[in-house]
Amino acid sequence: MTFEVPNLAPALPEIVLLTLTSFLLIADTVWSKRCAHCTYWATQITLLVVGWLIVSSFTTQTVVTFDGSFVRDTLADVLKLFIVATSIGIFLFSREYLLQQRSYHGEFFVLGLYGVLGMFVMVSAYNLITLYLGLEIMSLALYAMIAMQRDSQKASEAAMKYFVLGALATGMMLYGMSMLYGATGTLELPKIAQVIASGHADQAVLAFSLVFIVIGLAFKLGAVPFHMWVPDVYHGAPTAMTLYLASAPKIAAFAMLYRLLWDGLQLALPDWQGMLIILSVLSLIVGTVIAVVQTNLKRLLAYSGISHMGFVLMGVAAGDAEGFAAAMFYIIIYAITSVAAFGMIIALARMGHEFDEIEDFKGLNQRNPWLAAMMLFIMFSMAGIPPFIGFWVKLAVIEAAVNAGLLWLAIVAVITAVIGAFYYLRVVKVMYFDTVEESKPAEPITRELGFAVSVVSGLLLILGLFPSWILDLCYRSLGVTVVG
Amino acid sequence: MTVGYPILSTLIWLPIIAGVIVLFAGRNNPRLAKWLSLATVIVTFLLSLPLWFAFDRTTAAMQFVEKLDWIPAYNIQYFLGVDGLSMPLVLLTTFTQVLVIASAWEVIKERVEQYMGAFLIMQGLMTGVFVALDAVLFYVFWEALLIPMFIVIGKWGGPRRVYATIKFFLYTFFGSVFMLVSFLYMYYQSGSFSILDFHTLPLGMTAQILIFLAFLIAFAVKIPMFPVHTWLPDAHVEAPTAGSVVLAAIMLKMGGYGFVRFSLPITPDASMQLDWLVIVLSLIAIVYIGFVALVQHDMKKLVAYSSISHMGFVTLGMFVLYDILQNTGTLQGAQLGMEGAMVQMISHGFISGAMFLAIGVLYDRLHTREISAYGGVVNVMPWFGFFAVLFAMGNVGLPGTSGFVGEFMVILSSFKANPWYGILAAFTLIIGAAYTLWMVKRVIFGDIRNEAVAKMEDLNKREFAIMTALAVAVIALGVYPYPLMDVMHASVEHLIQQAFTSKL
Amino acid sequence: MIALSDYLLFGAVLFMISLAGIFLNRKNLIIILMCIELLLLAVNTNLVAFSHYLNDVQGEIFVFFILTVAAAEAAIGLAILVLVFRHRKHITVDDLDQLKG
Amino acid sequence: MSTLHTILTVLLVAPLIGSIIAGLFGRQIGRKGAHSVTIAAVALSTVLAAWVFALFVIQGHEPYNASLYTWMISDGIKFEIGYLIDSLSATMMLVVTFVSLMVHIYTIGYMDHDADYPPENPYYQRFFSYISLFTFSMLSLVMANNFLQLFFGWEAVGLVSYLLIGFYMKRESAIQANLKAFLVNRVGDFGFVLGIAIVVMYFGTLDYQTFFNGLDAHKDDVIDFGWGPVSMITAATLLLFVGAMGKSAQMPLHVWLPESMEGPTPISALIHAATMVTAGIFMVARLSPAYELSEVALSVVLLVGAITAFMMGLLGIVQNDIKRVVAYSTLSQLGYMTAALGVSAYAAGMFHVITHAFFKALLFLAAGSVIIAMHHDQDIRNMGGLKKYMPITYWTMLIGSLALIGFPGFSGFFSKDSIIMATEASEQFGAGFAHLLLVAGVFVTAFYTFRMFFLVFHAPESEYVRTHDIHESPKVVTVPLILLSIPAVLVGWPMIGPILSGSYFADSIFVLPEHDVLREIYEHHFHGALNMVIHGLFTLPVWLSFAGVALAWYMYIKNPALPARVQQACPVCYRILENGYGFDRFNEIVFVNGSRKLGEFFWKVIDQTIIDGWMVNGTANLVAVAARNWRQLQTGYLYHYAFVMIFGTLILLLWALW
Repeated sequence: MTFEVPNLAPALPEIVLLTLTSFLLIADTVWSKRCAHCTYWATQITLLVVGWLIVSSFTTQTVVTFDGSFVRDTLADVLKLFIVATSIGIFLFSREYLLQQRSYHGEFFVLGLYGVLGMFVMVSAYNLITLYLGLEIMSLALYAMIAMQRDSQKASEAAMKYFVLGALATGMMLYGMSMLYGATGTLELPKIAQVIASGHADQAVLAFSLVFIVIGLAFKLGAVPFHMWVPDVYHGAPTAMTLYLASAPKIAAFAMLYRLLWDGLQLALPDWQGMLIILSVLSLIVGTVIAVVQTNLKRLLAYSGISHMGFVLMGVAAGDAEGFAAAMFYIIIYAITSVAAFGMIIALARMGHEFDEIEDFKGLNQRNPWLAAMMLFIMFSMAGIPPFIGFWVKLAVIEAAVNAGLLWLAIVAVITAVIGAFYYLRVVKVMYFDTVEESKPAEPITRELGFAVSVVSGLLLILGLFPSWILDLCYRSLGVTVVG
Repeated sequence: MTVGYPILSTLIWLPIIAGVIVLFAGRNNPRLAKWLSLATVIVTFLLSLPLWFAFDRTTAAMQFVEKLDWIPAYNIQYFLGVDGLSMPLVLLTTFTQVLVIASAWEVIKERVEQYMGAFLIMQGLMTGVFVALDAVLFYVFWEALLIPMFIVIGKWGGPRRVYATIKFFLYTFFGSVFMLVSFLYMYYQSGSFSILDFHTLPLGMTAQILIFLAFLIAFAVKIPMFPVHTWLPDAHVEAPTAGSVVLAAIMLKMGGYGFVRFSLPITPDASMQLDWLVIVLSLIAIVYIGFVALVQHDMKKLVAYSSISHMGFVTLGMFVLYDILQNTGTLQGAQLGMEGAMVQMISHGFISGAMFLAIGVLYDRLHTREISAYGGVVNVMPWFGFFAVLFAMGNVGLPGTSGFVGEFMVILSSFKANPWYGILAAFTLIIGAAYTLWMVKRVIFGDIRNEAVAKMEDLNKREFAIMTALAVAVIALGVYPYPLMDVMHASVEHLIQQAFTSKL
Repeated sequence: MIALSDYLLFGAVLFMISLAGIFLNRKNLIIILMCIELLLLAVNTNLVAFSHYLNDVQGEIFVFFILTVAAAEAAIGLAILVLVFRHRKHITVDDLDQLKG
Repeated sequence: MSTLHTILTVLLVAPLIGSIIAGLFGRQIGRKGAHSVTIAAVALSTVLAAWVFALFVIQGHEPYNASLYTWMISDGIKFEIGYLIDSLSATMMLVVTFVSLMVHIYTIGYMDHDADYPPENPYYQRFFSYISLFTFSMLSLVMANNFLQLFFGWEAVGLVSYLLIGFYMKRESAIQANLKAFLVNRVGDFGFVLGIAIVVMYFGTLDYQTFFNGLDAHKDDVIDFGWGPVSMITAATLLLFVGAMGKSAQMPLHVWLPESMEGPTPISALIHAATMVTAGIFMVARLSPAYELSEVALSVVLLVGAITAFMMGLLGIVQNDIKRVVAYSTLSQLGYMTAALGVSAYAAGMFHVITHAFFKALLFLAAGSVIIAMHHDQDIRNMGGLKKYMPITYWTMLIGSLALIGFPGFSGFFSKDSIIMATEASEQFGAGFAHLLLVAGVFVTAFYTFRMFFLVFHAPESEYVRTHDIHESPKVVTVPLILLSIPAVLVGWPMIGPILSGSYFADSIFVLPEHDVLREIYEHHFHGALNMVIHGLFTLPVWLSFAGVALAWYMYIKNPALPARVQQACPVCYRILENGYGFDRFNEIVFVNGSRKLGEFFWKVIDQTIIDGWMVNGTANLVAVAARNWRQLQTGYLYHYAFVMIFGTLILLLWALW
């Protein structure tokens, strides 16, 4: 028996990322004394390099390597690019935050990079094992990062909750995977698909396994009733972490969703579609309604995030490529919007003052009309009011649902959208209509931070005016032909 | 039909861009903000005039069309154009905006640049609503409009402004989402979002009825019709003068426009089936709301309710055509009603705008809108009294003012549909006069009520100019509506014929 | 000869026990961590059983990975546990209720 | 555009221009400027009107029907502004312009100084602007060749009347009165518009001529209001008549006219006696071809007129305000005219309109002159013995009164007598009853007229008169009086013949042969005006009027204590008359308060409680409550979270494995 080297080319970005990150891990311990910010800059550079690698070798056909356990296709590249992009933003804001809170550690970035690596693996996983590994690499990094702010009791509680529930969910998913393995006799997603197609799979076991797999996905996305961790973790974790948690991993989670349910279990559609519809409706309603009475912005965003996941699931539940494309479009935009929203919170936060209560935004328009306007963008985009991009993503998923004949689901969705508008309006109301007696001085925010926030929030408007290219990207990466 | 420049895009984007510039440039420099805004609206108005002169009155086809691909994935286009139904409304918008900007001159003290900017942006969006021929584009303008209005009412409004503005926003948003869903459904059917394609898209009865109802909710909220009208009084009362003017003069018209652009042509069979619903609600609006208006203590509320009642004529005029055919066996009269409705919209734009501006004039002096706080105003403000009575007469629908034209036509045609429609509609002659002139009596006439009133000064030059402009418009349209009609004929005939071509 | 179903049953039982352990126990966080390990063991049992009866090696490979990861997971879990303990000198599940609503 | 057309246009527009100048630039041009420009304009119109009159009535030029401009076209229906000039409109034009001119001149004196306004206030210019505007509106009404323009003028005169009744806008009573006047008229217009709607519905036109031509084709059409078919013509004519009732103050829509006396006296003369209030009569006469086709409509018109004539006359007896006495006499005279229309004696009705215009304007202006002399005190009980202080006013007033009571030879005699004869001769349903009322009315008229006359001029001088210096009014006041008293006496003589024979309005009024009572009278009873006067002396009406005068003399000069005793004898009847049969109270309670209550109910209960409270805010609260409860599920306890997850798992399992 001979040992032939697998084709490493497709996995180049991951390999580079891994090496650089591991190097940084060591380097940081050395640097942390002398040049505190080296790690940060190194991190950003790493991401840029990886991003460049992906762009330079951007592929349009599917390449499989490592004995079919790793795939590289357009979808993978696109998602990875967006993960990189969001991560850059994430780290930018995180750094400011950590500096503010006097809890700056190089490890944060290193762990962050490992998280990104995990996401990459998830995105490219073509085999249950790789999928699981990617998931764990990411999750373990996240657990650690949440807990990193050692002096915060909230953070530790959040970390613990996230860890326990996360492990539980992973366990269930694994259980499902084991069943799936039993039902189909293979761990490779394409093979699974073939087996199901050939009809040799045990239907009962398959359905049984599906439940647990869907649960795992639902947990990562934070869909009701597997959402319980979301508000507490978003709320408890340091804002930088919330920012991380709410953006990039969602994209990875979508990738996992796609790989499992489409690449692997497409033919089991009738089995999972119903479940996703249930989850979608529950998430839409519960998330929206509970958000109405929240007073803490991070918590509010957590609940609104849950209802956003309801929209994503609605797109997926449509059960066709367009649906997935719409869902992908939605989740990418959601990630960007989250960066903007939490970035805004970070931008306004002070040492010892998180600025995460809605009340904190009182009269922001008096003190800093520019930032107020940006926040307005974010809020209306989340509410799905045109011309902001938030409208187009909702349009896309609802269109998918209508196409799939799920008219009633679409109607539920739009009604929740209306209810949801209320709490976004509340934030705007607080910023614009409430006036603070002692007019506090304008928030002294650093130039680059203000710039960053403006760029991301401005993006919401720009994309809203020209949503086409990103939409086409999603369509193309899922092999949907663009009409017209 | 074309002119030297892409006129419709200009009318949309010029104000919006200018608005953004004002937001930046006007910071800490209110003077600049004001003058910039005024210049913008005047220029925009001048630029909009070619619409009237270069307009081809002989065709119902869309004119000044602009078409670009926007979102190929969904075949959404940047598709603009006007016909006889929308063109007058565009001009109404550009015209009203000039007065609106002028009306805020000394009144608004805080954050002038945001105020002006908001109104400029609003202007662009409102124009967009009237000229968009792509359903999604239309929806984008329609919804985006809520944002600046939300800010305007909430920021510069009265004591209960927050409640009012959120109510306004959610009410309208709730109405429109169903419209969006039906758009998507029709896209699913036709593979296009072009409104013109929707017009020719065959639809089953059930589908039509559902779509019709979705549209009804959207437009009924906007116009507004009983029983979804309750946001309007609150919004009007709390909004600053200019806000009320825009709301009454232009935004309400979007609802009426929606009926003729969407409901009737897209779901003709459902309209024929459910016209009774609209008619009944319209008649309720005319009579019931009239009584409600009678007992208001707040001038703005009174005018707001009277607006609802006048909008009742619009919806009535638009939907009597089926009953006319049923009752008389001919279409003779349908056009009368439809054009009456259109004229009523334009005229109401002038009159309600004028009424709100007049109330604003009083409010600026006494800072109350309570009728009881006034009395004998004419003794200290003769010119104001003159205009106020004139516009009141317009509101009453006195022949010779624009208010008469639409009401008269609608009454005539609705009578054809069913004498009782006519009788109930004509009831407005009495009730309308009652609430309007009773207010005039209590506010304008009588002996000077208190020192505060005694101290009030008559119109200044700016206010005088605004009032004169509106007065001229009201009388001109009342004495010689021919040109306006002339513009509409072709499109209205086309619309009626669309409304009678079954899609089953 | 033990049938596949027996292993599966056994796995299922372990699974149930661990779940029960997670939500019945209100005292000690450690127990929760143990339950999670148990959960993974249940999964491993399944995988091994399947791979044996399917004559397919992938299952066992998967098990190795799971075991490894489980170790790492346990490490992090304990670290967080320590952190929690540092804050509130005990590790009662009942008291982790600062974040709610 | 023919010269005639031009002349008509000038005639019509001149007053408008005068009005605009006086109104908008009043301060700049000052009083003199204001009255000269308006008077000039009206004078011009009067001259032209006279020319037109000569052309159409004397030379019998055939009717001129042309359009000025197209107001709009919709649905193939032409809405136009135009002229239909024939003997009817020509006559009205002359009457209107002439009286208006008189009033303009008179106003210079009457409005000279005013208790309500400081001299610097341009009320004076405003007033002239209004009356000129009125002249314009009235002209456009009578010259109209279609319903639209008719309605234009109809509403325009209403507007001016509204403005003028409320001219003293500081007086609560005045602005109350004008609001009431406008609303009551609107009730009329309500019917009027619906009438027009029927016309448009069935004839597809607003043009008189086309309408008349279509009548034959449509005369058997029916319209269904839900209680089965009714004759379309009847419905239309009745609805139109409702409009007439509003303008011409027929019961029960008469309530606004007495209060309209709040306006300055010249207005009462011009608008509320001579011209505007006769618009209704004019309209019916103009539409005679339609009314002829509906017996029902005619009977209704007849009865309404007759009842108004009698009952309003009675009310005149108890009035003490000099203007109100005249006002009620106006109401009663309008009743006579309407009754005339009811028996198809349109010509007679119009005839009375004309004579009445002159003598009633005369009476009002005379009354105004008295009021000036009394320093704007209008209570006849404070007067008395004014005869020697103001001879001109006395004599002119006497002429007016005689004309009013129909003293043989005076203009009023001819018109009123022909009306009474017509009712006598007619076989119209209710004609007999109407005849009775009208004859009785003559007595009443005579009584209240001379009651006023005696109290003002002959009764012993009151405290007030003795203590103040009373003197004759200036020339600008007396000249119009004199000028008006001439037609008030003479106008009957030349006209009566042609009127009865039907030759006068031949081209403009259509009467079915079987209805044509006037012709019948003409053929069987009429032998020239003089003969009519002599014959009149031996007829009941004239004697009744004498009796009325005599009784008035007895009660207020010979035996002044008597009235009080009568009053004690029957306090009830007195109170009924005092309260004008309680119409006002009824309206106040039922309509005014009723609609306010209704409004309150709609607003507070339906709008605010049900729609806003329950539906709108209710939904919002529902969501909030749900939210508050559901967030309780987020307990913060790990094991609850785990439990929820596991529970969810079970649900999904059940769903999947079902």
